Amino acid sequence: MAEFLVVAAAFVLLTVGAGLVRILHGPAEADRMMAAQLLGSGGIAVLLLLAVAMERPAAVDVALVLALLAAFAAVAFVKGRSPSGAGDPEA
Amino acid sequence: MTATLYGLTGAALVGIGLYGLIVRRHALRRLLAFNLLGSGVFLLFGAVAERAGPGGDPVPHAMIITGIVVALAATALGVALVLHLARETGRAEPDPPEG
Amino acid sequence: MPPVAAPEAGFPWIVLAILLPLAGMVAALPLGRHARALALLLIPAGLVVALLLAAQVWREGEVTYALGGWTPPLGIALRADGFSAVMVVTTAVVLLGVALFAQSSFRAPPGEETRAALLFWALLLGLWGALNAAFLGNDLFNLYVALELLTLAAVPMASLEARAETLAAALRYLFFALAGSVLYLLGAVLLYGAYGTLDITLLAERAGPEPVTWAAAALMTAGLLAKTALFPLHLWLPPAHAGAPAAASAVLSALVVKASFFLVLRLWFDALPGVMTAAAGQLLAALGAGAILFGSVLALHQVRMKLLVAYSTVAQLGYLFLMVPLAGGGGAAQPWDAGAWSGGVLHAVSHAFAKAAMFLAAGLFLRAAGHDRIAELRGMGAALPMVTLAFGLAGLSLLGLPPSGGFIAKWLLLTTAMASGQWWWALVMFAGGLLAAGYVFRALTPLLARTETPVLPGRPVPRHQQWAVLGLALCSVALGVAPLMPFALLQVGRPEAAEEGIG
Amino acid sequence: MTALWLLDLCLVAVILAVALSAVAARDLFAATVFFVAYGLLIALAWVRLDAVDVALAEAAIGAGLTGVLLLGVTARVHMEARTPGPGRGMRLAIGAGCAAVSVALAAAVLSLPVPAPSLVPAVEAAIPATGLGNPVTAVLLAFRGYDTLLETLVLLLALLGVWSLAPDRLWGGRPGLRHRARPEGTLAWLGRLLPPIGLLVGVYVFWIGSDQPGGAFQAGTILAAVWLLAIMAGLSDAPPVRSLALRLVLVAGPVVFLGIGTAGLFVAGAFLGYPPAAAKTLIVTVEAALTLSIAATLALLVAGAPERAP
Amino acid sequence: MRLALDLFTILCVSAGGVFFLAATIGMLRFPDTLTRLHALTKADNLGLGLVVLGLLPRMEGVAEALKLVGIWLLALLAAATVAQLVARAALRETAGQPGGPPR
Amino acid sequence: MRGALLPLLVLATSLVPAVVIFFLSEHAWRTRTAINIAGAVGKLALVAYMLDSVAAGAEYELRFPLVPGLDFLLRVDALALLFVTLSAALWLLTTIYAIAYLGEGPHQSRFFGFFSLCVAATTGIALSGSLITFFIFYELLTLSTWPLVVHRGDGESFAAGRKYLAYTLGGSTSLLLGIVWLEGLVGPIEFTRHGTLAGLDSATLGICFLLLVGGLAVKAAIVPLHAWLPAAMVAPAPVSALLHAVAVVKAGAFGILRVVLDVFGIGLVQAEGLGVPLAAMASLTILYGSLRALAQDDIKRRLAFSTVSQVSYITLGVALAGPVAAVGGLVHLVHQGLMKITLFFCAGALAETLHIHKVGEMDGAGRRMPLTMLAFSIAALGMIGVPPVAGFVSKWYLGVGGLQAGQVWVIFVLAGSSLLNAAYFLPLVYRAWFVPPPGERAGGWTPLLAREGHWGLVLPPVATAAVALAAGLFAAVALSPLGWARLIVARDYGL
Repeated sequence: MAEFLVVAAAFVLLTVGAGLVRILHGPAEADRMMAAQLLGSGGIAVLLLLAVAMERPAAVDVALVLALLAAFAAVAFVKGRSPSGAGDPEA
Repeated sequence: MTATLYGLTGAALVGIGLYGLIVRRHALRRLLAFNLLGSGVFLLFGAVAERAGPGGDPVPHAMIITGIVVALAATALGVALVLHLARETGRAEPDPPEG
Repeated sequence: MPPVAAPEAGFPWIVLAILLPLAGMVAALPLGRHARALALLLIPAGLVVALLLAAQVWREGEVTYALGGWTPPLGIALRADGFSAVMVVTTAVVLLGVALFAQSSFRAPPGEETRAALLFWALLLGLWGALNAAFLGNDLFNLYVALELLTLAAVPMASLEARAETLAAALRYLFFALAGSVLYLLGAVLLYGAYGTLDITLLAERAGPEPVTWAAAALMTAGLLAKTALFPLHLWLPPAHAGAPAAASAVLSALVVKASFFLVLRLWFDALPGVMTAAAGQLLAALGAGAILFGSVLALHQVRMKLLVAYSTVAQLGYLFLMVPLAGGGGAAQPWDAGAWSGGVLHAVSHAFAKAAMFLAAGLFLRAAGHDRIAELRGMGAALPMVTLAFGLAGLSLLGLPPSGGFIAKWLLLTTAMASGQWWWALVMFAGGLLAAGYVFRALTPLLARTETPVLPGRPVPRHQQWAVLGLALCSVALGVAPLMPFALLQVGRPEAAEEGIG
Repeated sequence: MTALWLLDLCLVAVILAVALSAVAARDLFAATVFFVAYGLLIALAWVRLDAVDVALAEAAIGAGLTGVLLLGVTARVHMEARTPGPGRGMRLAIGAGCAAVSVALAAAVLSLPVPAPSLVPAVEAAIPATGLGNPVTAVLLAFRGYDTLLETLVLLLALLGVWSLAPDRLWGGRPGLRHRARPEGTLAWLGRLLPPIGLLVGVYVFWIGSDQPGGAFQAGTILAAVWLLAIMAGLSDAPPVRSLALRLVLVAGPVVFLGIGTAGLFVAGAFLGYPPAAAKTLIVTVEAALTLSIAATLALLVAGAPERAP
Repeated sequence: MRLALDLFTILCVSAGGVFFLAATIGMLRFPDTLTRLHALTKADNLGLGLVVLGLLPRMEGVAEALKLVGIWLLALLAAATVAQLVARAALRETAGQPGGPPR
Repeated sequence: MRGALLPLLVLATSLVPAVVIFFLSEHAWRTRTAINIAGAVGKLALVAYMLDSVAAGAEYELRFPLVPGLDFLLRVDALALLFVTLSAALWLLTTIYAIAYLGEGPHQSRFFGFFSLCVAATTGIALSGSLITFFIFYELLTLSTWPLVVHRGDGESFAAGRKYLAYTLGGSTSLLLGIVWLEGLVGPIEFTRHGTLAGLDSATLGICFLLLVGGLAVKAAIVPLHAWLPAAMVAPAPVSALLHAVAVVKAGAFGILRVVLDVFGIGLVQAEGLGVPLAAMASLTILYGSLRALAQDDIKRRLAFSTVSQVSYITLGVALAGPVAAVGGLVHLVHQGLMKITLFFCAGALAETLHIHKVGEMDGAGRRMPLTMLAFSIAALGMIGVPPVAGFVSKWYLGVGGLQAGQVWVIFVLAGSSLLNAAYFLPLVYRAWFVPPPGERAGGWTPLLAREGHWGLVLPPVATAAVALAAGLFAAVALSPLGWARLIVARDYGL
């Protein structure tokens, strides 16, 4: 079973990793940002799979932190793109 | 086995970071490169700790955490400096213009 | 292994020497506008602690202290030998002079807190604590943290005036310093991987001449050299040191670069005594020689006084590295090692005093004239005779001419160079001395020039600042008159590679 | 287990590719995003290296703070470098040099002795005296507490350094710009929802830290991140730098650490020593104060120098 | 029982993997920013959800399982808000460009 | 070895005034003068006290370890006392002269501070008991002289100052290299009789000798290392006196004496054949300096080249490596000082009072300033070697010494230089006394002294001229310079 989970983890990792090509190509900054976001979800999945496969329950906490902070980079990004750098991104 | 692989990765990252630090001119790029370099060192240290057996050696782990936080502090200072430099001069590189 | 608190004989001055400034830095933040008063209180107290520590080392020999009662390799030990004690005392004395100088320039209006007044004193205390931590640490990783502490205190000091060029200089300084500490850490990691400890004393027992150790030593040395600004890694130093406020420049140039130099010696002589090869020693010295010649020539070409002084630091740092092959790095112990060891360290100390005095003097000229273009400082000697005298005396020490600490240091290095048959380093020192004469007198000449009308300082220069400058310069001269006590203190716990005595 | 080996290979390959891209990418923003992605991948690597404590710290810093710090600044510093970098030949030479460093390091890694020397037995022997279950916390707070003390001071100094860049007339003011977001918007909603959860997670990570992976640094980082989120969502404002309360929070950790450390001088016979009976209580006290200070310091480090008059 | 649970895990995790693959393909192949965003936020959260679901039976206690679900919820929350915010940023950025919305 | 404090006290009599004066206000004229004179008188008194006991064979020594292998060593032997006595006496007179000369000029505290420091350094040079102590004071002298050379603060002074530094620091480097080399081989070198270097091979000895003497030759102004000296003439007259008679040039010559007599020892110098080349260089300098002096129109420059020439008599004396010649060299150390300082005092007074700078302007100076010119004439005749002035004694001993050493050519050098001396000094004396002053037909008889300048400018040259005369007349007395020089040589040769 553990073997399977690890293989699955490797698969997810490779998949989302391939998605990172988008960072290179863009063209919009939003595209680049999204690729990182995809890696975030993928990373959480990999961590969970690993936590079970390696029997390291503490790794779940790492996933928890990742999930909690998943939106941060994107928020900082959209904030930076607002006209003043600190204004309302939804304006 | 794992330890060696990550150790080698750390070694490679050190080279990559060093290259970026030397070749890049933009201060933010240099800060990124510095962080890559640093994390390569930490990874190497992690590999060293992993060799101690299952669970790893906690002493390097503690040192790595210290190192990561220190690197963050330095990066924050660097970013603040770049920000003010760019605001004052419109340039984001510390080297004097050539010629 | 429960806490093996083997309480050391006597009071732990060694802990207090680090704690006092750092606690001061922490307290400075909430104290706000009283930070200056706190610093002015702590610095004399710190000098007393430093002297007591030196006395302890003098009486009882090397002092070690296992923090928290956890002995190495698990815990961290502090260690003070003669070398550390000398450096700790030097630091305290220089800081006392600088504080005396700065107490009026970094002073907030009553009842108010200003940026520079708070931050200067807080950073100064932090810097001081970092220096003492670096001089007294006996664990390579802990020394890494101390180095970072030093960097993060020093870089803001260099850009305290927050002008465009100081920002760029500080950023460049930061990059060099960070790259340096990362390389240093990398070496430490390899050592841990190979020997399972980073305690210097234990490493000395375990480390042998193997490829891993060489790689580690090379990386750590390269990192430390970048922080010491040894040629050709000196590029960051002149703009950073010249752009800072005078008091900050003095501390940066006199002390901060010495900390990483100190660690180079710790590494080669204490941690890895059996590892260094003769070729490595010669290479370090060759870089030192390059620094002496290159730095001096550049100093000769500077138009601004502060840059001239900064380039002279680049040059003077070179001498420090000449001591490595002379003091027995990379070879069996020789009868002259002690002389070279003491010569190098005395040079570091006397340069600290002299350079602090020079930067402070340059700051006063800048203040009085409103600029520091050397050619236009004509007649300043008559306006500020005491400062000019101090500048001259400090220059004397840089030239290595008697009677000054610089002379004794150079004499020891020269005689050991000849005695060990490495006469080529002696030639470099001679050439360096002549070049130094060139730039020191180039700076002095306009000061002494007579002008049609007496020059009056644009802004008054307080008496106490002049005394501070003169005091530091006199310290550097006094070291040439009475070096015996520091010399003897230096022999306490001197590393084996440099054992035996001359004469 | 060969599957793990496969996973390691994949992870290492992706890490190296991302690192290379972060250095090589032409676009500054792309490089920054690569770096954010890199931080996340490295957190995975730490789990693989059995260093969950480190993974937690890396995740919190990499995903939370570095992202905010760097992505925020790329928007404000968008100019490209004007000085041309080294020419092609020079770049090749530098690249070769760096590769040589890597190869030498790799050789050094391969030549490390077997069995690996380690301090595991020493830690196992000493940890009962601390009453802790997490050896990393024991190292950080007890065996090498001095390092940790200095490290908190590094943070404080870095903050002073950042503040030192403020213009004199704005001294004492609030860091960064005032953030705004429409009250009914998505951002404000997130800003209201996440901080309580983040607080909970932070306290949890701090609390389990004495026995399981976690601790003051990780918790402090998480708390700093959620505070920053609240600031970015316009729900709270960064406190003015002159505020005494803020300053007391900033120094609380170091002060408590120094205080208990000094007390150790008299009670346990050594500076930073703990009497075994009270060790755990004291350590947790220190950790609590540290968490608070670290959170405040990190958040303000990212927030930057004062930009608004007090 | 144990076999059934294993089978459940394998099924869910595999499906999750497929969704991640889909998300990536969408990310790489879709023509413009907004459609890519579309593909991404839906697919990867579904993928993560399936992985979480597959792992739930392997948790040691209820608390652990709840933590797992919590993680998924947090990720969902993040994805939802990020999609909103990034979409707006993308709109602003690409406005007026060929292939983008009118300014 | 008694009275270890005595050498220190002698040093302090000028060192302490130097330090105190630096911190005096520019206007504290009286205090400054009092301190200066008190220091000078005090030093003379101490020296006089020591003369007697040293003559009786006593030596004073002060040893103070700086670092292992580097002792600070002061020792008063006969040779030291010869030089100290000269510089102490001349310092007192120069101080009096300088106070009068500078009047109300600016930067006086700086001037007198460095002036005293120079004398302190010279005293230290004289009293040094080891090579390294000698070097310390030698460098102190270099550095404390520079501010005096550039005292006027104009472009010309700084050019001269630069030249001075370039030469002297180059010389010091060579000197230090030689010291370091030798001490690296044999350990600390003290000035004990008959040298300590016997064990070394010829090549090393030769190179070290070259380095040491070459370094010292800069200050001793031996050709071709002399160019700084004429350039330094831009300095005020008291500084010239200091450079030429009291301190700098003398320090170089004295150093050569020490190296030949007490480091290598005359025996070794002779055995290694090091003396003859040195003597040749000295002779060359004597002739070259005289020739150049002949060509100078400016009085001070003429005197400067004359110094170049005259100082090398000292070197010539010891280089010939015979006892009689050595006596000649040693005694000339004193005699040249006395005569040359007289000449400079007079030249300064002429320039100050009558604004005479060129040879052509000397007409009738003797009538306008008879006392000054009388002193000038005595000194000039002494320089030429006319008996009974002191210069004759030196030349006599040198000539006899040359013959005794088998170097007959020395006679020709001496004769030639004397002729040249006469050629460039006699016209000055002639014009002063026998050519009427230009445009002074009218004007009645004024009292003798009223025609002179400030008394402080007159007394010193008259005094030194008188002493120079006396040194020649009473050369046979035991405590005369000649007597003392013979004592030194007798002790050195163990006679």
